[in-house]
Amino acid sequence: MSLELDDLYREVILDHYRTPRGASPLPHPDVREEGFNPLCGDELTLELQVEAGVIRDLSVRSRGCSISVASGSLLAEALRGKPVAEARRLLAGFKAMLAGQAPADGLEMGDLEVLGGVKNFPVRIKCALLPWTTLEQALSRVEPT
Amino acid sequence: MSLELDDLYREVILDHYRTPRGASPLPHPDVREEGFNPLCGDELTLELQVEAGVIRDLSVRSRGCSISVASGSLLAEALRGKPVAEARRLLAGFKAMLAGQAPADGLEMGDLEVLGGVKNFPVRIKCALLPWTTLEQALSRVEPT
Amino acid sequence: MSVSFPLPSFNCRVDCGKDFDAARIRADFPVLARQVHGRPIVYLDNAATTQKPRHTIAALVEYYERHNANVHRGIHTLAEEATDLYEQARRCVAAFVGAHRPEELVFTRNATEGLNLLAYAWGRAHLAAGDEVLISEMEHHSNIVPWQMLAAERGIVVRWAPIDDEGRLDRAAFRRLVSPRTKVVSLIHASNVLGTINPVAELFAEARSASPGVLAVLDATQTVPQMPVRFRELGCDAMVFSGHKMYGPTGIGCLVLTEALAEAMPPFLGGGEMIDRVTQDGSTFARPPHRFEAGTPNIADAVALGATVEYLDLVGMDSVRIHSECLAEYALEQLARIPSLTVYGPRDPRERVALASFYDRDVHPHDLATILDRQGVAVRAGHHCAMPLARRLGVPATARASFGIYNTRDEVDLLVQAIRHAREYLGHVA
Amino acid sequence: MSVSFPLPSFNCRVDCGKDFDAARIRADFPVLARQVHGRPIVYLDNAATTQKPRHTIAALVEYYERHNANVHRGIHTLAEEATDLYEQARRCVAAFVGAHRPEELVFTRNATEGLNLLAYAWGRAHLAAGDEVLISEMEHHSNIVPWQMLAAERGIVVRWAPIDDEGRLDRAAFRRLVSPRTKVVSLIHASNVLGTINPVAELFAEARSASPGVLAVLDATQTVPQMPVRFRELGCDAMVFSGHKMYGPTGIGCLVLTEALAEAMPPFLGGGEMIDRVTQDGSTFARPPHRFEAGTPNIADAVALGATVEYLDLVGMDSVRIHSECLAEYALEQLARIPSLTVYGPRDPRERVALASFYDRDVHPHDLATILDRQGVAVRAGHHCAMPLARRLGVPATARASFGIYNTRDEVDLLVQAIRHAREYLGHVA
Ligand SMILES: Cc1ncc(COP(=O)(O)O)c(C=O)c1O
Ligand SMILES: Cc1ncc(COP(=O)(O)O)c(C=O)c1O
Repeated sequence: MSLELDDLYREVILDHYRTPRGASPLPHPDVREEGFNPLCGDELTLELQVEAGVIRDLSVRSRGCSISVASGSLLAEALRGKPVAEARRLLAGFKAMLAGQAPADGLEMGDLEVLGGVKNFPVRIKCALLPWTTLEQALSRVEPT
Repeated sequence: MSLELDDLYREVILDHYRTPRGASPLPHPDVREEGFNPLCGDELTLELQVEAGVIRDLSVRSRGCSISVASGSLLAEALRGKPVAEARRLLAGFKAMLAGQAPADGLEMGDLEVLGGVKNFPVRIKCALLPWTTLEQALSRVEPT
Repeated sequence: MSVSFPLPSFNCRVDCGKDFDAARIRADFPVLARQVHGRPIVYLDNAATTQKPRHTIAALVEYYERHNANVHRGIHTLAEEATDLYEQARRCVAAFVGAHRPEELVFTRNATEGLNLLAYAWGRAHLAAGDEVLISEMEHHSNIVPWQMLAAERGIVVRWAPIDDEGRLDRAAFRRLVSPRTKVVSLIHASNVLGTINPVAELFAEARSASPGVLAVLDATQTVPQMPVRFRELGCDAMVFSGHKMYGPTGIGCLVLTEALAEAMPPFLGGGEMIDRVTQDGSTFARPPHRFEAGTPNIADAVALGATVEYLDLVGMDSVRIHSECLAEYALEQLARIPSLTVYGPRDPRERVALASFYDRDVHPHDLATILDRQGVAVRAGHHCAMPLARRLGVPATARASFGIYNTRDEVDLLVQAIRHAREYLGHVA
Repeated sequence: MSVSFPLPSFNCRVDCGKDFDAARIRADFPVLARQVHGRPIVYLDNAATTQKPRHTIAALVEYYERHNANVHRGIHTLAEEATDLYEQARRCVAAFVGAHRPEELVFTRNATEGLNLLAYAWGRAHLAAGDEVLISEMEHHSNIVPWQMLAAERGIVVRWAPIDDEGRLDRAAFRRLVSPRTKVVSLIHASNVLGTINPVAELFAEARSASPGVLAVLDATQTVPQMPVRFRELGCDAMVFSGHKMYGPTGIGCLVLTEALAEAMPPFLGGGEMIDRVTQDGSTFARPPHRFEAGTPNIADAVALGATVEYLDLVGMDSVRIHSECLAEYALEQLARIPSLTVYGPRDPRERVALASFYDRDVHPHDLATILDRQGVAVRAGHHCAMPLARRLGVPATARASFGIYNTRDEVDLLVQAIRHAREYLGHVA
């Protein structure tokens, strides 16, 4: 099996796929957003609970491939407890990473970097992006920019 | 100029083109039919006066190319005074000639044979046929088969 | 004038135990020489689009290098040649699918345009609020969305004939659904997901006896490349298919119509070629098929589709069908050996075209497709433009291996091996 | 992935006195090596369809021999390559005609389909009885019949802006015709019969000031192959043209739309590729441009059109325009020397594309075309799909010589010589 494939299917990704984090519904979400990729059928439900500009809790429930599920799980892990502004920075950074661009100065992607290999699989980029574009929709409803 | 072209533009044809026969309107036509070739814009008006199964008089007024004008003129000349049944035989014979088929046994095409060369110019066959298909329409109105 | 395309001169040895001289056929398809990720390509995405034999490609080149001109109105030599080639292609393709007359065949861009043409031109002229269009749960989006759009505009009702758990149309339910309100019954001949070949002649007959004036429409996109299809024997008024799925070029498809239907149908697109006379006060229209071919047609691809069916005729559609049944049988057998897979559709290969959609309990179809691709194996993953069917099957997506005349049993083995590799790679028992 | 097509590497020497290195350009067009009736072909039917450079043909062959697959939904390598090539072609062609973004370009079959798409999708959503569509007396049938069909269905009114005796649009009459009732103004950029280039940016501005919400549509079919055309500088909302008239393949055309218009427009054809989600209860649609591209697109020909505009970019559309003006000027000059000819359209070559329609007092256009063909000269005779214009000119048909980038002044001489021969042959003074 080629090395590149290992770039895509990192052990961390497979682990998040098998046991997604943050996948339980929230009791009192402030916003619920459905994400859908018409090209392949991947779907997810993202819920946010936001207080005073901070994402208190969130949930991502995916029905999709390993990449979209892992991406949702990593998103949930990365953003819990983070200020909305920080979430927006990570969102921009994530998109830049998959477009093969340099991240904004000083931005730390942390665990999200394991999804960097997806950029070499153009048809799978949408899978990795789906939770993030859904988040973008959700944030624009909670707190319009 | 190639020989074949001379096959198309026989002297008789050019003569009929320059001075079409039977081109004056009839005072009391029994039927008037308009012919039109949408591919090229050729038009003609055909009038018949039919008595007791015989074409007493007819008129063909063409606005078109040499081939359609000459064909109309030759038609007028050939059918004046002929029984409708004979006109139908000539019509069938004319179509057969342009399709490169043998005429029905014993059918004499007379002067109409000068138009036989048109069969080597497929895109011009419609020009030669226009007066005849218009005649067909007209006959079907005078005397339905 | 007639142009001859170089044609192969082999006799197909059709024998279920052997591979239908696939080596010879493979040599006709240049793309099969390609490598993907360092492996020879195993192209199993034929239901999406097939590869093209060199005869088809050569016909395109010959057309453009020797005969190109606009058709129908030209007096000069090239225009005459182009017109002859175009109308000759119409005759070839019409004969190939069993139309009575060449005039019954309208060239479209693809199957989708053919169905839309019917929904727009016939539908808007003949359907009114409350009229019913009956389709099945296994339709492709192209046989769903045009009717839904008409429903939204005109208040007609789209009814869905359900399928049973084996992926066959539910005959009893179908019979209950047809009634005098049914004005259109539009059915897929073979499902591009299940592989099921529907008994359409019987279904159309049933529909007609319940509703004598019903318009019977057949989406033969998946059957024309896999078996002999005879328009006049299937009991339909109209039939559509796509050139690119039958080894022909992209951009050309066909709508076959009975003369009676064609005459009763107003035009769809307006413009050049389809008119009789145009004045400032209004226009009159040409007779079929030209009435339905507005503007400059896709001349080159029509000509190349003609060359393609000449090629298929030579291979022999009866042989193609045997080959397709054999591959279907072998693929079903081999895939069944992977216990984690659910394979959809009827078990009997005689009821199927040569494709298999499946779902692996452990490996999502997209992951499977990506990992297979790295081994040179091209399969499709997704809803295959049949979302209502995916919902019926209860899965968001499936993986699909679909076979063409150049595929072999060896390639089925490679597929199965690749699936096992993929499972292993992702940490599951192969 | 990017595929490179072999491209020529000459510098065009543009100079009105010379022939724009036509010899080099001619070598790129295989069909020009043909003989017709024993004579080298003099192809002067470019307004009907142009010939194709080997770059275009090579792009087709390369696509089918190396990259063919269905687009947009595939995960495997070929599907990814085909999608990239297709979307890359969209970017090339969009840039070539001055669209702001690739998404502004929708691939259609031809110009005719683009105009019908607007009349069906936009027209049926936004026009009501009494609304007016303003077109001109010099429109091609493709910009007449779709609006007439809509008029018959919806009671909108088609208004005709007249032309003057020199074959220019009558500006004063146009101004009188635009009013707040004018909901669409749809104009030909250059007439395929008169050659006249209309001052469309000014005309659209006038229409917009009389009717602020007017939809401005441009039929740029005859200008895109002859001069630089910049969508965003012409003041229109939508623009159509055909690939086959700009040295590209048959079966592919373009509809360019502003983002605002595209967003405001419901879909036209329904099926695969253009949907977002399909359920039994209804469907939602994709964003432009895919919303307007139902079914498998004409992938190969789109890719080849991309290669064609790369070729044209290399030749340079500024040079092409100079060449076209020079040929127009020379042809007008030379044809004027045959006293029996009436040549239509404005005298000034700067107001024209490179074509000339004419009527010989003594020789009917069909006869002329037949006799010219025997000398290898291909011209068109007829109404050129502009019957209302033919009626305005008072002739049932005209003959038309239309020039492309490979035509030369020598060929104009051959044309004139051939017309003189024809006159002589039919017994008239040459
Ligand atoms: C000005 C103009 N518009 C539209 C068309 C129609 O083009 P197509 O037949 O490729 O749709 C033509 C072709 O003759 C034309 O010259
Ligand atoms: C059964 C069926 N019908 C229709 C279509 C639509 O074909 P096209 O996209 O060529 O219009 C397809 C293609 O996937 C199909 O499989």
